[in-house]
Amino acid sequence: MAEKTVKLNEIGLSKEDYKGKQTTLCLGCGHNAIVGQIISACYELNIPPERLIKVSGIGCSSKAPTYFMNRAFGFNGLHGRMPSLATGALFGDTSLIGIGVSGDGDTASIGMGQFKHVTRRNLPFLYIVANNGVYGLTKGQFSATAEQGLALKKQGQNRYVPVDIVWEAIAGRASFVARTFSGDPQQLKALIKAGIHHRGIAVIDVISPCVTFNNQDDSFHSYAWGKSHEVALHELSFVPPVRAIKVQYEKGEALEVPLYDGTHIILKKLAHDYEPTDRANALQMLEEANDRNELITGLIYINPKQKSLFDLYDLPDTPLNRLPNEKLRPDPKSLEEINNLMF
Amino acid sequence: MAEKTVKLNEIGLSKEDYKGKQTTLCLGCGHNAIVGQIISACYELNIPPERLIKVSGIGCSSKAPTYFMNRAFGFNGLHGRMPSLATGALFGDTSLIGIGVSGDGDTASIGMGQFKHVTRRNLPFLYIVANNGVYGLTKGQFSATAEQGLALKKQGQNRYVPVDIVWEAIAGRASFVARTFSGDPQQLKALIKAGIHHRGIAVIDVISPCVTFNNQDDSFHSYAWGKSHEVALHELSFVPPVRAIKVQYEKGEALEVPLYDGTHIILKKLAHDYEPTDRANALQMLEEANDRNELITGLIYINPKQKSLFDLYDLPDTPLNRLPNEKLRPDPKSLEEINNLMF
Amino acid sequence: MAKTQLKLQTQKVVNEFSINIATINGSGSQTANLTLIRSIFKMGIPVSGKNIFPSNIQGLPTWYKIRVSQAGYLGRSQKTEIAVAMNPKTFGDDLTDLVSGGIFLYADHIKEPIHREDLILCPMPVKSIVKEAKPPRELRDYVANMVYVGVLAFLLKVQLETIESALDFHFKGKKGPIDFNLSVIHDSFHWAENNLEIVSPFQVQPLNLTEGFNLANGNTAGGLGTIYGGMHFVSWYPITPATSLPEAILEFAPGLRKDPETGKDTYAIIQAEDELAAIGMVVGAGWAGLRAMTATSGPGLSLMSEYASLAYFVEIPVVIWVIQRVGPSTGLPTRTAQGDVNQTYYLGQGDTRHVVLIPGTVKECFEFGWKALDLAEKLQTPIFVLSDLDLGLNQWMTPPFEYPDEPIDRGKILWEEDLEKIKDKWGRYLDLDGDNIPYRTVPGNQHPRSAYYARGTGHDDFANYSEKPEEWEENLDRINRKIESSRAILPKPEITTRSGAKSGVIAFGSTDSAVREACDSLQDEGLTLDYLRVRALPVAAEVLDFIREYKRIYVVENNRDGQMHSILSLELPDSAPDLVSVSHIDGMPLSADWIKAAVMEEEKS
Amino acid sequence: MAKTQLKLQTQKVVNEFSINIATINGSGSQTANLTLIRSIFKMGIPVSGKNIFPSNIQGLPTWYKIRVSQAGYLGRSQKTEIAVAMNPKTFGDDLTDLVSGGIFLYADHIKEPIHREDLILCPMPVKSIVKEAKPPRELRDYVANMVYVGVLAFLLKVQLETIESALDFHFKGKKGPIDFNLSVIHDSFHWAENNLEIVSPFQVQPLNLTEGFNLANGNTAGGLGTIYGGMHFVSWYPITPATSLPEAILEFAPGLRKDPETGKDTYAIIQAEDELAAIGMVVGAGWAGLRAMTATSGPGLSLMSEYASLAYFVEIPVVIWVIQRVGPSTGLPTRTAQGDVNQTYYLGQGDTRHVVLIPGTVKECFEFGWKALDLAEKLQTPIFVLSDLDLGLNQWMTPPFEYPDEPIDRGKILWEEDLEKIKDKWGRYLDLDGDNIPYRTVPGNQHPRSAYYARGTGHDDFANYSEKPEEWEENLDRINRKIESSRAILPKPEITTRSGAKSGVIAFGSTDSAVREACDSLQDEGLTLDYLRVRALPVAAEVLDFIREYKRIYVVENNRDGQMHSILSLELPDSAPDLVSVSHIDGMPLSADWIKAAVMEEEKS
Ligand SMILES: Cc1ncc(C[n+]2csc(CCOP(=O)(O)OP(=O)(O)O)c2C)c(N)n1
Ligand SMILES: Cc1ncc(C[n+]2csc(CCOP(=O)(O)OP(=O)(O)O)c2C)c(N)n1
Ligand code: SF4
Ligand code: SF4
Ligand SMILES: [Mg+2]
Ligand SMILES: [Mg+2]
Repeated sequence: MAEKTVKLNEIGLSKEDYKGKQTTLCLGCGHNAIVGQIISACYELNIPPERLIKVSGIGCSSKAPTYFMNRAFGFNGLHGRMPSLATGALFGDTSLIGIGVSGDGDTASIGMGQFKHVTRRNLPFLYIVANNGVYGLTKGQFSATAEQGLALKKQGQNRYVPVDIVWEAIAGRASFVARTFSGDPQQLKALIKAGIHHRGIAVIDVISPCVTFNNQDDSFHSYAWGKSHEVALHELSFVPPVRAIKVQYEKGEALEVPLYDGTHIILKKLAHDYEPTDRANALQMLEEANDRNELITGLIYINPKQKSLFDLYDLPDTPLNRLPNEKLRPDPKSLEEINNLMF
Repeated sequence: MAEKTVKLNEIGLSKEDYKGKQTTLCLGCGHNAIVGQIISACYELNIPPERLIKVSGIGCSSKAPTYFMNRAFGFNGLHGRMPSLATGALFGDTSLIGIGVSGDGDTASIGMGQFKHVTRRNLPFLYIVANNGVYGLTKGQFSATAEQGLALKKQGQNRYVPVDIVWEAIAGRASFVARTFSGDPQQLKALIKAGIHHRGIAVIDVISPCVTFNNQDDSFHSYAWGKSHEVALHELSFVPPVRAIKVQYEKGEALEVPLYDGTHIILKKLAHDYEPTDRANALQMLEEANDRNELITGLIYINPKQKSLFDLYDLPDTPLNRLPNEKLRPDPKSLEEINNLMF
Repeated sequence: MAKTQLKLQTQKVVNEFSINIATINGSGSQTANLTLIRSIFKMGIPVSGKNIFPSNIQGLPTWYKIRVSQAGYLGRSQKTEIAVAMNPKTFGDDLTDLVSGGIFLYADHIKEPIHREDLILCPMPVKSIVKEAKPPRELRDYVANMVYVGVLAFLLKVQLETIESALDFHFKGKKGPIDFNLSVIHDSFHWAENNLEIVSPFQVQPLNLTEGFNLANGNTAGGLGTIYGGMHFVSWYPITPATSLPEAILEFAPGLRKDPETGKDTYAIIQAEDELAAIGMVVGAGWAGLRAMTATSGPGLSLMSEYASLAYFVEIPVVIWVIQRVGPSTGLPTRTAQGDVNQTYYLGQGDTRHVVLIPGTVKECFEFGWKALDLAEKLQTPIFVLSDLDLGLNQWMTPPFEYPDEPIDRGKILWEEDLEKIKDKWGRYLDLDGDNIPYRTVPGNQHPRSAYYARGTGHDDFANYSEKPEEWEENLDRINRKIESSRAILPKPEITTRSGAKSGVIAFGSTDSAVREACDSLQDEGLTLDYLRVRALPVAAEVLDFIREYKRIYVVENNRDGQMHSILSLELPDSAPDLVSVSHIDGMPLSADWIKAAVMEEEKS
Repeated sequence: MAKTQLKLQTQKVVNEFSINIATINGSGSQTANLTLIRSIFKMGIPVSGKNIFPSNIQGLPTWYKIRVSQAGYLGRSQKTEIAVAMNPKTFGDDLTDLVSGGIFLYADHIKEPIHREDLILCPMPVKSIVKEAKPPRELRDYVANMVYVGVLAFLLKVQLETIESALDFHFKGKKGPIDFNLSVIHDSFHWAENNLEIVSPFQVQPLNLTEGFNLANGNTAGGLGTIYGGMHFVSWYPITPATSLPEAILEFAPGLRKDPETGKDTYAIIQAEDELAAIGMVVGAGWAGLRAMTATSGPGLSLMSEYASLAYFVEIPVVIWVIQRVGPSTGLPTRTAQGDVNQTYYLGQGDTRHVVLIPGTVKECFEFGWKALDLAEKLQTPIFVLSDLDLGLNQWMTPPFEYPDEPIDRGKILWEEDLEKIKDKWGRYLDLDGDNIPYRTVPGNQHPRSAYYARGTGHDDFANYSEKPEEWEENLDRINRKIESSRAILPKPEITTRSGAKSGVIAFGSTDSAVREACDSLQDEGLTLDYLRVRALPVAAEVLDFIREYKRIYVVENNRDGQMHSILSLELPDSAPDLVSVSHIDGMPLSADWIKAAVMEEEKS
């Protein structure tokens, strides 16, 4: 009996049900790892694919949504303008889960403006930046996150200081900001789960090497550099609703961050004794790590209490896109009154 | 003899020579104060008007350049896109001084992307944001810097958390970041002078009340609020080249910041004992001030050493726009070689 | 002074003249001007008011041009019979603009030279009257404007009770301001009564021609039409002269669009960070099954190009109002034009051609407001509604807004149960009905076969990525046929015929009343013209028939290059030579006089 | 197998056939393909190569289509005589596309069914040959492609020494790679020699028709032309297929544009954060007296609309290269089209109409590269150079680039001493010479009267803000006259006449060779056509004369709506009915066969 052999999650779906089209990204592209962890995370979180929408801008990274969850609605929008697309789309049915995959060019170069404004509005949305320091799809020009001095074929040396997406997200008042690495699948998956359950914008800056154009061992966005310089802030795990636990602060213990829906993020402390709840402190920590030439990964800032965009509106429980016509058009009497309001 | 009565600066120009057209801004508009201090600063710095270019985007604030220095070239560009215009223009003659006046809408709403990228490139440019929390020229809608909960005619209540221009400038790696207040002309003038002499981008976020649309006493961008909540970080003055002085750090003393051209900024310490040289620390300070509900003003961050955009190029001393034609077109021989390079 | 006056007595002109009121913006003359035009309107006399204002908030010259016309000509008149000069800066020009025999009212504290002998001069002791009234400091300038209201009331014989009801309306019945302003108006009226020896040749006499009409502007109407069209989602970025349209929605939606059951909002409005985001949001919303709209003007329209091209190609319903102002570039932000016809029609890269509705009256702004939302979802494509500053911001006489005569049309949306029925035949871009309009599903649909992946890149009938030449071409041709098919369902042109007309006029939008006036007076000159007003692009068959019918057709428009003339020329190459472009742009609404002169010029050649 | 072959012997075809090489992108077939086409070129035989690639970096189907034609027909051919199938995914299609009697080469490890009987089949033992060669791991796939080079060399009789020189060029003389690849090619050649019983009916024979020609692509030429045009400033944002133009500048400028005296760069290049910034930077630079250029494609062009409208109105010289790809929207980013003619010509809100140069050959890309910079400063307006993917990225036979035959023209710039001369008469927008082109000053000018305030809003002749109707209209009309006057100085059309032609063809850009080929074969069908290639907009008088001359003119273009056809129809309403649009778009370069068929179809009707 075939069924037996297929593992199913609590809603009776197999991993297959979470897959998308065959990837057309390069062999070994960091973005493939992100796709894989999104699939696992959603499978393990028992998310019905139809309850999720996936969006992106333009770039190799922005192709990622094609490769997971065929049964979810998706929109591959315009370069740098995924945030506005996602904002409008989620108003259609605010109960849906929104996942976006963007690139460093898509977010930090052309997309900077929309990125900052979507974080500011705290749209409930998982915003993944597949950050490789280059424009992959246009064949290897510097993106805004490329480190100063980086040398690439045809492009010479990068003149400018890089944009730090985590700094920008925090300055932009994102309520959930993390950094991780395609080479650290466990942490990546845990962060994706937490991000999905966070009510508000969850920005995950994933260092995701471009093996074709920017994977030189000494380049900041390469596998080699990541592997040898990654320092995890904590051992991170996501737990579905459990008995409420008081957050404790003694050293060595785990820090538990409760999310709005009763789920928790558990941060088991490692080398650093770090609490991701203070914006300025987070940046301080990053500066120091920079000086130590470390690639800090983990949950860098979170504020589960910040009102999400939809908390700021007074929308009905029925999704707007399912409201019956009679609820959309005021009655004739009201128009008479309006006409009387005119002079 | 009339001459006698006219005061002249060291290059023999009178204040008149630094004036522009008659202002058409509202009576009492904070932007007028900015115009006034730009005029005074440039007069006192003995800047030949022809050595300066003034640019802006669109907005009441962006009209400001019309009202100072008729003898300087100016360009009133597109909404939110002053930075790109300024970048291209200054390449024409990198020895010119560039001053830009933008608004909070022009910079923090539509202009966010270009603002972040011009700070990152560290263009030698004085970037003044006349920040009033509203769109003045379009008659009083919320701008991205309007505080959450602010109520305005026709607009209802502002839902979103504000963009903090100083936070953004620092996150964006601007090398000179200040905040001041139209109601504090002395500090404003000193900062303008320092900004002009800083080799790199100098962002000054000037709280500049819109008396017509957003000057309610309890509104963050009003005169009343500013006057009652301003806390100066230091007493700031700008001094032309003097005998080199070692920077001293004992309390109570003045902190001297030397700029690339031998001029100095002197920061006489006040209540706070603050050094504007650490990005994360600056943000920490701002957070605390926020909690105390203070309007912190002064020089918040500076890094005089950061390479400016033009330091990253290898341009001739002759301005590009004055290069003789023969320097622009390679000789015929070279083209033969090129043709031979083709298959 | 009196003597000069008497010599000037021209014979009485009733209900046919224009008043030009010159003030300084930010000085609060708006209330005075509205009071004046409303009082005249209340007297049953057709009247229109046009605000000629600067791109600035306070201190620059502003004019308010009131046209009184019992003949019902409410377009801009080039002539001014009465001038009110409150602004020293423009005193000279205001003086020269007056017709000979006109009345020149001015605040007597303005000490500018007056050279003309052929006018009825009327200095007004504004300051002293205001002083008498003892207004609170901050109200002083503002009240000063009531003085000319009073003086004009006396000269033109405007009924004081209509003035009262105008103020009552303006101040929503608040007794304080009503009485105070009224008293100033009375004082001024009596001053005039007691001190003016002049008799105005221009007067108003009560009629009943405004019964069943309101005074309103197109942007308010458009906003209301959008609300009654069942809009779900509005994203916008402020820009003159479009701003007041979304602001009308902000004002009226809360009262009209709360779900009585739940008390919740049945819509959402978001002010975007710019137009790139505004269009991105409405496209996202339209994709997600929301009736979404945005409004902008030329500069913002440029920023919307790329997403418009995507929406056309991905087939997403959105409504985009374009309130035209003078371009190119930032141009004259507070002046009117019809210069974005081309850009709107072809907006975006590649072979795009959009559906454009063109209201010509305030009533149509309301009507197209709701129709656009239906058409967008029916055709699954962006619908542009092309208006302009003159129609959008100025005061027009209009019949009451009519309740939609058709139910809301959501177009071909498939929900779970629908998908069950059509089984696996469905594909997002599969033309099941042979009408070039495929069926669509929207996010939230829980059917396992409902999802598809939208993209601006090439795709097959099932929305799969495709670079196949034939698939690209078939798809793009189908979209073109879809747009072509809209000709049959878009608003038909409005045609006015006269017996014996050999030539015709084609116009569109806000120039309607000026064109009608021009046609009348050309008739007097012996040139009979039939008139067609285009109300949508691509044009209906009726437009083509009309063009074929005449040996010569004047295409009148308020732009430099004759953009509509070009569009029509391409529709019928054989008739192209018969189409004569009559266009110009200087920031002012076209006047009947200009149109007439231009046409007669062409007739000569 | 041999038997089938012999039965198929068709008679010999020399130097007139096409090879379609199907591989997987990222597998390094580019080197093999270039080697092949260069060797044939070296043999003196006209040849062209077109890369049909996906919008993706690795793993998807790619085709390289080589056309050998001693007749010099180098546009895309619809027929394929020889197919090389290295990609299992497209094996079937590649098989069906072959003409009957064609040769089908394929890697013998691909085990796909082969149904056709009418082909010469040639399985190649790719793996074993590669194995023999013992390449380093990472080079394996890459080397595999050399196998078909060797086998084709044998079948077509390509000279091994020309292959050697092709490799020598490719690897810039580096012995290692040259020898290694050569050895694989030899091995394959000998394998074929010893194992193939088939004789190819298609062969190459040495000629001397490529002497004095190079192989190059349009983007490299455009970049070099820009460098020789004295460009000061480039700002750009990557986008296919424009990217390689700025990248050519990045590659060549350092060697060509260092000031020998100071050793400094006489130019600056900056990669902007997006196209909004790229255009903003070049506009700022153009204003500041720099010869500035940017390059983009459809989506980026949309983002440049607003600043383009400003540059037109403020009269700022900039050069904008538009390398067209398939739209609307993101469309087919790696496929060619001519669908942005309209958007480019009218880019921006309001009444804008731009000057557009349209190169049709690689040589013209170089020429227009420098000319555009002169014209921009001469006319003080944006100059667009409209190319496309086919011309920009593919390999074309071209005569060497010609050194500019005119000195650099900076247009009417006034420096300190110039201002001294003309005293106070100067105003930025004052038309001193009556040629509609005012004089300009640029920042850095130290003359106290040099400064002016540039703005996208209304202004008078002295650049002061103005909302005056007449000043607005006069200024905008002057700008229009300026653009009109450019007709006389822009590149003239290229006209090819044949005796007895009653009809004509008009085309532009990359379709040139396909159109010429079509004209020849239409001639054989008895239809004689004169041919005009438009090289600039607005069009020259010669274009209008040409149109007037024939009772029927076909306008051939690679887009859906016949955009050039529209533009020409508007130029001459009386001739509009004579203009027949022949257009389509599917991502492929137009072929002579398609053009011929389409024209003959029209002739029937
Ligand atoms: C408006 C616009 N400009 C330029 C492009 C070309 N383009 C496509 S993807 C891309 C950059 C992608 O870089 P990134 O976002 O880092 O994604 P990656 O490919 O590196 O994963 C660019 C510039 C485009 N599609 N649209
Ligand atoms: C592309 C574009 N969109 C919208 C506008 C309309 N507009 C003009 S000024 C302005 C806002 C100005 O606000 P701010 O920058 O804060 O300047 P302020 O007037 O408050 O000083 C807007 C939205 C425009 N000119 N261009
Ligand atoms: S080019 Fe780089 S980013 Fe794109 S798919 Fe390949 S590895 Fe990934
Ligand atoms: S509206 Fe506001 S910002 Fe504009 S000029 Fe007046 S006070 Fe200043
Ligand atoms: Mg990238
Ligand atoms: Mg503001």
